[in-house]
Amino acid sequence: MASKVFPGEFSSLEKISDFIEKHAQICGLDENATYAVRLAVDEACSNIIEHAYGGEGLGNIECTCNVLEDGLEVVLRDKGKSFNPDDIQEIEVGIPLEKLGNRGAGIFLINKLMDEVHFEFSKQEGTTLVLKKKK
Amino acid sequence: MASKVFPGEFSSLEKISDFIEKHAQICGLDENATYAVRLAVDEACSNIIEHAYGGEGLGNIECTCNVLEDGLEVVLRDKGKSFNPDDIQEIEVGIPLEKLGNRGAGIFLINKLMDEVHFEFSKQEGTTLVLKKKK
Amino acid sequence: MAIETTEYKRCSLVKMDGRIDSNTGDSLMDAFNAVQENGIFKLVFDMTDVDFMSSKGWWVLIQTQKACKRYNRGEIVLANVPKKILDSLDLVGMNHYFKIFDDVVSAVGYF
Amino acid sequence: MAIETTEYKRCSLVKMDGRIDSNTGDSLMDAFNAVQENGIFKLVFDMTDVDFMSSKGWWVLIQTQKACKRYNRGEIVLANVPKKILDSLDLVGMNHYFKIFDDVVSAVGYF
Ligand SMILES: Nc1ncnc2c1ncn2[C@@H]1O[C@H](COP(=O)(O)OP(=O)(O)O)[C@@H](O)[C@H]1O
Ligand SMILES: Nc1ncnc2c1ncn2[C@@H]1O[C@H](COP(=O)(O)OP(=O)(O)O)[C@@H](O)[C@H]1O
Repeated sequence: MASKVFPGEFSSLEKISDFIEKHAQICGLDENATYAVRLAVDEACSNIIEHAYGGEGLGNIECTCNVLEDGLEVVLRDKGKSFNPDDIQEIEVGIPLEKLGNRGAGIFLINKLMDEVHFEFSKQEGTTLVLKKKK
Repeated sequence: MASKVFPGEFSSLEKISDFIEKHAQICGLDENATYAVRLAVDEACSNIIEHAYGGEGLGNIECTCNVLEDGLEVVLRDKGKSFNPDDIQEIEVGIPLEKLGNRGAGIFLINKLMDEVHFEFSKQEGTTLVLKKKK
Repeated sequence: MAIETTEYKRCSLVKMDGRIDSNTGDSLMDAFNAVQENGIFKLVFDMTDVDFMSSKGWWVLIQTQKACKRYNRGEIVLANVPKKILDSLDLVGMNHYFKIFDDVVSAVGYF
Repeated sequence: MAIETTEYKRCSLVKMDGRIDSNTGDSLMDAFNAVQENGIFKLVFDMTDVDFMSSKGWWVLIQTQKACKRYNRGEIVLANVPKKILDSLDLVGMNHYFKIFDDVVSAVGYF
């Protein structure tokens, strides 16, 4: 288990990515799986900064990597506001370009990339996101 | 001293080039000087096939490399017809494209590339071209 | 991170290296906007040296594609998209919105 | 020796490797002629992998340049000319007859 706290700023994203990459390799994830976890975590952390905290420099992100027998578990914790993951609309694929919005797909992508995605919200402890990727 | 006889065919040009390259390196010529000798010898051998013999497969080219203290000497011998090197017109540079011919410049180039260029013609022994390149 | 723009006769080439994420995506958007402000809407994005791209990056590309295609005035095409990035574009169907070329020469030669 | 031709929207790219000499020059001429027979007179010659070129090669290029420039219909440009070959072109002033680009992308982007 390794845990690290990063300031909730976009410039932390690269450092978080490197932290994840290192532990994905320790877990024996291959290149594709490693990239998938980096991408999912990047999306999740961008959301924390943008949506949970509502901006940069307003709180921290705690990132924990747990080595599992069959892969890697990443736990992200923040003290920002909660949301209802079930409210998130799936992104529509194959629609004409003009009809596409200008953002979204982060949550959709996280779900596609990871084998398990689990949100927990607590008034006291904030939000916990557990992500699991199998080898 | 190394000497080799090549059939007077265009497919010999690459082999002659390799032979020259090898000996230029033995003499300690640098990359540029080595390329210069290869190019000059290529021009000279093309001329022997085309002009001295008047076609492919009509005679041999004997190629000799002499290691000099200050560089490389290449001697090319053929049994084809002679010509007057002084009759060769310099190529005109800087003229408009339309006025350019469709060939020439071989002899001109040989003179530019080599430090010494010396033709000898003999009824009995044919043509000898001595080319010298300093280090 | 470095972003480089080269203007050719029929199109402009934008090349970025490193990561495209929420931290760097706006700089890329600025680079595309600058090209468009010069009246150029035929763009090649050279992704040879991009090693990470989050959804922030796609949206920059989608917005640019919308602006380029408006009034039929142009298009942005992608060149040399690294395999891992291509896979993630495929995953969400983003690849449908871009012509993708194996090399920069073909992409520039397309315009 | 291999000669490869790729057709782009505004020009065709011809790439040859190895030696251009009296032995191989005619094959290159044939390749240029084939492109021109298709009505294409905007040509890029990619010399990245050419490691030797005798005067036979220049004359092939000069003849092709003459044909391409006729009626103002086009031009052949050179890309990625190896230093040693460029030096020998300079020596006889042959470099004056061609636009020379440092890379293939710029050459294709020129048309
Ligand atoms: N960590 C989070 N905290 C609060 N709200 C979130 C969080 N993650 C996502 N959301 C909400 O879900 C929506 C969709 O998220 P996402 O699919 O990542 O797209 P985007 O972030 O580009 O809008 C966001 O617009 C936001 O309202
Ligand atoms: N080895 C040779 N034997 C006979 N004639 C030669 C020889 N080399 C050159 N010549 C003559 O000199 C002319 C000029 O030669 P060169 O400058 O190499 O141009 P090119 O061979 O392209 O005509 C040739 O056309 C030919 O008439």
